[in-house]
Amino acid sequence: MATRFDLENIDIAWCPGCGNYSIHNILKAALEELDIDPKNLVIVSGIGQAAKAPQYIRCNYFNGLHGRSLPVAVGIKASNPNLTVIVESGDGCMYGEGGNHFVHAIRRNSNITVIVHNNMVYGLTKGQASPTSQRGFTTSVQVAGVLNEPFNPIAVALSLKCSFVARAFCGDIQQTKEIIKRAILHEGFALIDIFQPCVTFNKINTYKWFKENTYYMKDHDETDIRKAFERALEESPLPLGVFYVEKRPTFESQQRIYKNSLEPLFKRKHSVEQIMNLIESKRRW
Amino acid sequence: MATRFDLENIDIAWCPGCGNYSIHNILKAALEELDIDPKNLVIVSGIGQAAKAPQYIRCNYFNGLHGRSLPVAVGIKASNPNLTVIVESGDGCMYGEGGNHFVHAIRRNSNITVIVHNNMVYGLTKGQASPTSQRGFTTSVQVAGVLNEPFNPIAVALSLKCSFVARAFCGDIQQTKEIIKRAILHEGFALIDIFQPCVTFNKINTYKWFKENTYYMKDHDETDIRKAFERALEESPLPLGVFYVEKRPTFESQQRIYKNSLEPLFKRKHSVEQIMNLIESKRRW
Amino acid sequence: MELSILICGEAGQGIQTIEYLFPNVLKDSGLNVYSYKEYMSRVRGGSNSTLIRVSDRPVRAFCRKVDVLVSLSSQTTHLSRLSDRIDSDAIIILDSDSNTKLYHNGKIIHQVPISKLALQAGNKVYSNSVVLGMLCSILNLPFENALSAIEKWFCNKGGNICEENKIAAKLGYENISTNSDLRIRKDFNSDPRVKEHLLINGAEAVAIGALAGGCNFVSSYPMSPSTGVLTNLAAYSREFDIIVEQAEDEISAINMALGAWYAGARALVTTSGGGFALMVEALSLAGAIESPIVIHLAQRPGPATGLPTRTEQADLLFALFSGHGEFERVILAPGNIEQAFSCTAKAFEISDKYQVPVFVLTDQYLMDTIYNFDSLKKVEPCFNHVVKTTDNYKRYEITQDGISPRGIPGFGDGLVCVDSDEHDEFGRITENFTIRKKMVEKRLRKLKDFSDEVPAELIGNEDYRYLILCFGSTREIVVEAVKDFDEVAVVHLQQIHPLPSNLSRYLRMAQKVLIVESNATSQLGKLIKMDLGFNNFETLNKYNGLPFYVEEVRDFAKRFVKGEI
Amino acid sequence: MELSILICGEAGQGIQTIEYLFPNVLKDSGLNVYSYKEYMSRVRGGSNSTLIRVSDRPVRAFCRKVDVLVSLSSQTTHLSRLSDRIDSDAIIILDSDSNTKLYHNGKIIHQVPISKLALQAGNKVYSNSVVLGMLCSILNLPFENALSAIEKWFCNKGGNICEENKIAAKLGYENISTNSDLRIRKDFNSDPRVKEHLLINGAEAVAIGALAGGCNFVSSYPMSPSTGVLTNLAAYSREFDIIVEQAEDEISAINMALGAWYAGARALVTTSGGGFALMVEALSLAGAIESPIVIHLAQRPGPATGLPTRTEQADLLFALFSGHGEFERVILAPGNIEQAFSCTAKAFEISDKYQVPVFVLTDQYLMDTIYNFDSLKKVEPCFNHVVKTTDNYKRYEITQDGISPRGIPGFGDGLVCVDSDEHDEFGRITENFTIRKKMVEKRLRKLKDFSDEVPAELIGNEDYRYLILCFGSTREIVVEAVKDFDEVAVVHLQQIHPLPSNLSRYLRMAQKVLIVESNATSQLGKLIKMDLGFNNFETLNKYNGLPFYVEEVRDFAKRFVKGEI
Ligand SMILES: Cc1ncc(C[n+]2csc(CCOP(=O)(O)OP(=O)(O)O)c2C)c(N)n1
Ligand SMILES: Cc1ncc(C[n+]2csc(CCOP(=O)(O)OP(=O)(O)O)c2C)c(N)n1
Ligand code: SF4
Ligand code: SF4
Ligand SMILES: [Mg+2]
Ligand SMILES: [Mg+2]
Repeated sequence: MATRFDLENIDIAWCPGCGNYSIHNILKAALEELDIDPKNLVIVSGIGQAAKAPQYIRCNYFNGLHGRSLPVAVGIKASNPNLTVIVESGDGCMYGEGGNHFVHAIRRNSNITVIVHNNMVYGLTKGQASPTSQRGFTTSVQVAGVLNEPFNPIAVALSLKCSFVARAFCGDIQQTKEIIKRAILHEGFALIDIFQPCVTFNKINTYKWFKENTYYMKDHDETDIRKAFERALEESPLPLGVFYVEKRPTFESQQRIYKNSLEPLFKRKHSVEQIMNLIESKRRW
Repeated sequence: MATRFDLENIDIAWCPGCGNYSIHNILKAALEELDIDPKNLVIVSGIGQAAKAPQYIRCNYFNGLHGRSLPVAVGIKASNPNLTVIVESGDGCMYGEGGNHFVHAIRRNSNITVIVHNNMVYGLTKGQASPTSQRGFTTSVQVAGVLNEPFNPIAVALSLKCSFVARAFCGDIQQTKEIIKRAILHEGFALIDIFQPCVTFNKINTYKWFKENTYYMKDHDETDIRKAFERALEESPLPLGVFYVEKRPTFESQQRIYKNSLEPLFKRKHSVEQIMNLIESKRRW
Repeated sequence: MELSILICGEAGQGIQTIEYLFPNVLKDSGLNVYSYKEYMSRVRGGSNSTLIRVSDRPVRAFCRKVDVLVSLSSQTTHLSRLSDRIDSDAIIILDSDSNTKLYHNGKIIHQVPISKLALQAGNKVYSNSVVLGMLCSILNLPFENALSAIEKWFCNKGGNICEENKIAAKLGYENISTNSDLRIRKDFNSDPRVKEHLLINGAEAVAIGALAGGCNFVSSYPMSPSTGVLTNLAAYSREFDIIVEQAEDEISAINMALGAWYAGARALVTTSGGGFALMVEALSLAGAIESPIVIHLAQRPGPATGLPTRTEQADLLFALFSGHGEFERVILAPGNIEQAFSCTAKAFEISDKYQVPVFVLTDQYLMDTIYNFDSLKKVEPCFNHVVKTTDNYKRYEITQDGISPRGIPGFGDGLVCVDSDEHDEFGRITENFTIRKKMVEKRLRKLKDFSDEVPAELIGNEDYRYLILCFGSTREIVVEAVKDFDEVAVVHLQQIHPLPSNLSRYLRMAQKVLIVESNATSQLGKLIKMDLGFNNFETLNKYNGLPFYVEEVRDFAKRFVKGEI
Repeated sequence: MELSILICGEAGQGIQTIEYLFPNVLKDSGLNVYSYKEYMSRVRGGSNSTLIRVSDRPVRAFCRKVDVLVSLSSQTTHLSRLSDRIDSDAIIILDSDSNTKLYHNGKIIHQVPISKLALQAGNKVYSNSVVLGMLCSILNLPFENALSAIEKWFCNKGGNICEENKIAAKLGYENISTNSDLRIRKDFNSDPRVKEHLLINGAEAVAIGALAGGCNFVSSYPMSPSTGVLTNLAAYSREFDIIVEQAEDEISAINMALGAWYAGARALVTTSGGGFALMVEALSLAGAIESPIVIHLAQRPGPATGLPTRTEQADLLFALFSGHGEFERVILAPGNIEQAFSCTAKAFEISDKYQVPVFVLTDQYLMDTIYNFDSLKKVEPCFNHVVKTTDNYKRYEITQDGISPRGIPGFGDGLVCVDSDEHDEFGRITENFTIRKKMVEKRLRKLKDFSDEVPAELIGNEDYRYLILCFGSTREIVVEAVKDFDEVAVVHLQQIHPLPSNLSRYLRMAQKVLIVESNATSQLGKLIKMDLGFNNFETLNKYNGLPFYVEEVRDFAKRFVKGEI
């Protein structure tokens, strides 16, 4: 599907067959269906294969440091709440290097959408384990296989009362697109962890593996955090869909300066007089 | 109670009435009862009021950087598994600055005990909000009150399948001591979040408040992570006790080099011959 | 006429209140006042002190000499700790149950029942009011002056507090008036203009300077001695359009601030050495994406945690060379409170104009220094450097001066793409060798024509033979130290990088140069060797955590002039 | 006799296999070989190339000239990207369906059906074996040499793979043998000693050097170009007693390593600029607690993410001044593969002895350079500097040389207390001004008597008039560039800080000095101004992401000697 987000003549650096392509196309389709203006869209990413994604979409982007996409996104959204802000990064970027921001950005509940391309491996640096790599996964660094308990982003997000928590699989275009659309429309921090096969470095968690080891939740009560947590602990098969949704004031909506107007910071007046008054007040105490 | 861990002529920098004193005394008593040799004990801390604790105990200590106690402790324990390694720090140090290490050290399951003095405030820097500060708590920085969802260390630890998760209140010496003893004896990463009134900067969460807003769990199944999570979500009153225990191989026990012997690294031989052989092997391919 | 008063005691005993009230009383009485506190990294106990200098001429510097020492504590340990500052002619007052004299290390100690008087007034915690009364009496100020201070401070606290504090002050005042040994009664000339002066500390000056520079976003993590700037801005956020966010760590703080600049805000981070160390990767990011960012770096003694509440100037070369890869930056180091304001305001303008990180390099000494002064530099309306983008906008257009017009998302028809990887003019990732080379050169070209925003300042005799060079917060100390010397001039630097173009001439005109720095390795000296090829100087260093005393700079300078150094 | 071969194509097309197999074939044939790859930061596609130089004399440097270019891709974009390296006399071979000639930008292109031959052998992916066969034929090597390489590499992979690759190689070999245009048949003199040489890259040399230095703990986070050291050590961990841990981030990595040293391990972190930027706070911690730590810093072009897989020497001053507060460190920058080994081994010894951080400063160029050489420095048994503690042990005992005997917990009767705050001799927190001063001086005294571990190395004419100074990985390039020049000598630095004491004399003996650095701001030059007060030099810089070509250094040096520069 052609969208207003397509770029011409670009050289996409992903491997043929990589799951990133389908996330890329799904996202563009979702944005198109939501009728979002590229000029009003900012995609923020870190560093990694997934993090190259904004380079391939017509939009504003901030391709920052490995692991640091979330604080950048929070800063952007807080400075101009009228922008649509999406974060797109890899599992290593978001849950490894960026783990502390993941935890605390969720607590803030900024109105941003966070799409994690979870391929359970470090792609760009050529195949080391990521926090979501499964036990026993062997790599050039984890020569005896991964020893750590895998990081469960869904469970962690729930434990932080993340206001929108979902998991998807990039092999399923339709349902993933619907989840992304819901996430973008959600007012608050929306996490979508998307399973994405890395055809080059992850020979375990392949398209086939994901297909065989996932299922969509049915009759799941999205407002029950306890149930959501129980679901999050399920391992084989792994549930897909929206685990939890909660309506809570966003970071931006709680700022004094946005109580009466959403005018972005750059449009606000610099009042020399107000500052002079402050200074003059320091002559008295 | 006099213990082998007492130091003479020390000037303790805590405020009179601070909850840190009782954690300090409880810990010494627990160590005494466990008959631990101070020479074999290392306490690792970060920076903050709580983090001064090791200065006041007769033991080896590594008082490192704000937020960075956990990786240090992991490095120590991995280099010499015969040492008893305890981490002691504040809520800001552990869950704020050190949040990423908290997440990933739990996944590693090093055999260390982590005691968090949770006073829901930044004490040493004079009263700003910490990740565990309650909503609405006003400070000199949070002038309009805390806007973020408080960090729930118990829930987060559970979402990471932490192998020992407990909460205590320093006002209750007996039960806190028993929990600490169990934590030290536990093989694996043991977290104890201890409520600790800061009499100077936290006028909300006082001794009285903690007494009135906590209760001990009874008939709780410590092996059921789902139940534990449900308990962890309870907010008023807040449950105390051991939420969850799981037996899982530790980080150290999974290292190849400790499969046959626990001899610490510093005692192992540097084999010139083995290295020469490696080098010589590079003449062929 | 001048008097130097040192108040000491434990944290929590009320020094802070006196340190706030008494200078205000003095200023209201038309007297010039200076104060600086040295304190331990703890909330209660320990041993702290605050120096308050009173004068009928402006006073702005830390000195060793103490004329009157008041201890809020009955413990003589405080006296021992301060003993090298207490000469034999100092009047020493110690809290005690009795009203008698005592001898300690050969010095007379006047005992005054400070806390007893407080208790008599109603509560031991009124000791600070007792001392306020005492100090007013010692200076022969009308009691009304103390009274109005107490009214301002305590009389919104409800209950009997106000009245009881007044009684406490009165008791203190009278205790001194009736004690012939302690009536100093120096006669100060009150200057009515002083009453109209400003009285703020360095932290407030930086915070207000930020507002003047158009700052509307601050994200930081608490760290002494930089936190004051954050709390001041937080207080102003009740009325000013500024977002104040305490981040989970310093890495988040600076990345948030970069996001804010990207979206059109003017963002500040305030931190100290250890916190800044965590920001270094993002500093390099700012260099790569050519984002403005203002970093207030309040120095304290390192390495690592070091002495968290004390002062040092040892992060200069760290600030200059931090960050991987090569990119430009500007470093400003204000010399006093007025400059703390003006440098910070200027930092935003420079950062926005040149699209480079700008440091405001202060330290605990400047943060916690208070003195009265006439006025601050005029606040200028902010010039907004952001452009409205057009279709096909190039964020990194190669220009002659290396500066590309900066657009922001949602303002204009273009897309604003920034990339931490090497990129082309559109901000898209590239590995083209030619573009890489051009981009490196563009980034390094930006300060080629940097006109001196703050030239080196020559203070004193223009026909000097001896030159004393200093930077940042040592300015007033050095100036006072050598003010009566012939043939000596001081050059003070606010602009550390790029070095101002007039510096070299000043240095080369001198017969001998002395560089005074609060660090152990003479970092400014190294910089001058490196940047100016100027190697011929002596150094004076201090690195025990305290600022220089006027006296020690004076003594050293004397020997330097005499040729003994 | 020498030949320079460039193999290019997309990532994933098999260049890597050739780059591994062919040098080994050459060495086994008694020929000297050098190789270096330049590649994009992507896993598939793009455009990469590997230079392989063959010679009957040792070859160790990157050069511009290409005699034979083989493109694994049929796309001419690769040729365009490399066009400035392809002179008119170069033989260009391009994969194609046909076996005919073609003209591209005025040059003849020989088309060879590489992938077609591979397919004919069984699979398109055998292209690399076809090329291996071709290369052997071009060099007039017996086909058996190619064959045995293929057997070693493919014949444990099962199935028909081995046989089919042999066929592919054969097809490639024959294609060339029967193509009169492509029979180059230069006659190399085989040297039987070369067959016994070592053949490793820089990353392996650092990893093995770490083992030789007693490294038994490595905690790191993957980052190009430093990851190779981590993966090599991980491979060795199957047999050696070494703990290898991938940390969640670089902050964790270095703090873990400091914990490991504290408990008696010898720990390494390996990282690149951006990762190191995150370690800066803990570097300062190492300074404060006087912990040894070895940091392998493999440089790449910045700022920020920059060019992740390319080379630069722009983190020298960053490494030197990073960290808040003042403390000592040592920086070593090996000049070639043998030195990569010896510097790393030495780094552990120095770090343990002086209790300071030691940097091994390399870059992508050195990491990815391969050549054959005779031997490495002898491995010495590690001298363990740790002491068994006695009761009342003082971790920070003030000593004359500033070095306090280092104990570890659980070894002896003492307690080992380390504190990031300022501390007394026992390691307990203190705010005593006198102790503070002593501790600063103690920490800064440690390298006062640093005997030159690696003196500056003079290469060439001792009666030089012109001196070329360089550091780190440019050594072999500069040496080859000026080897035939009269009156020119090269001084190469491995020890960058402290600067070796013999450097100054070398510099001052020269009539003219040229400093060659792979960065834009002449960082070594700045250092020499600052440390030696030596200002009189010219500079040659490169910063497009590629290493210097021998030729460009030679041309510049020529003009320099002629006085044109
Ligand atoms: C501070 C820092 N450390 C390390 C790196 C190197 N690095 C780049 S991408 C990456 C991992 C990428 O993994 P992930 O985020 O899962 O993305 P993927 O490539 O798998 O999509 C690493 C370690 C870096 N760029 N910066
Ligand atoms: C990198 C860094 N950032 C900030 C600080 C300043 N700092 C010291 S302690 C502290 C907070 C302490 O809070 P907490 O960990 O809850 O301990 P408490 O004092 O409450 O016991 C902060 C922000 C520091 N030392 N280092
Ligand atoms: S390495 Fe893996 S994640 Fe990266 S582009 Fe290739 S398939 Fe995708
Ligand atoms: S400030 Fe609070 S936490 Fe710190 S010592 Fe005082 S009471 Fe305890
Ligand atoms: Mg990944
Ligand atoms: Mg706390």
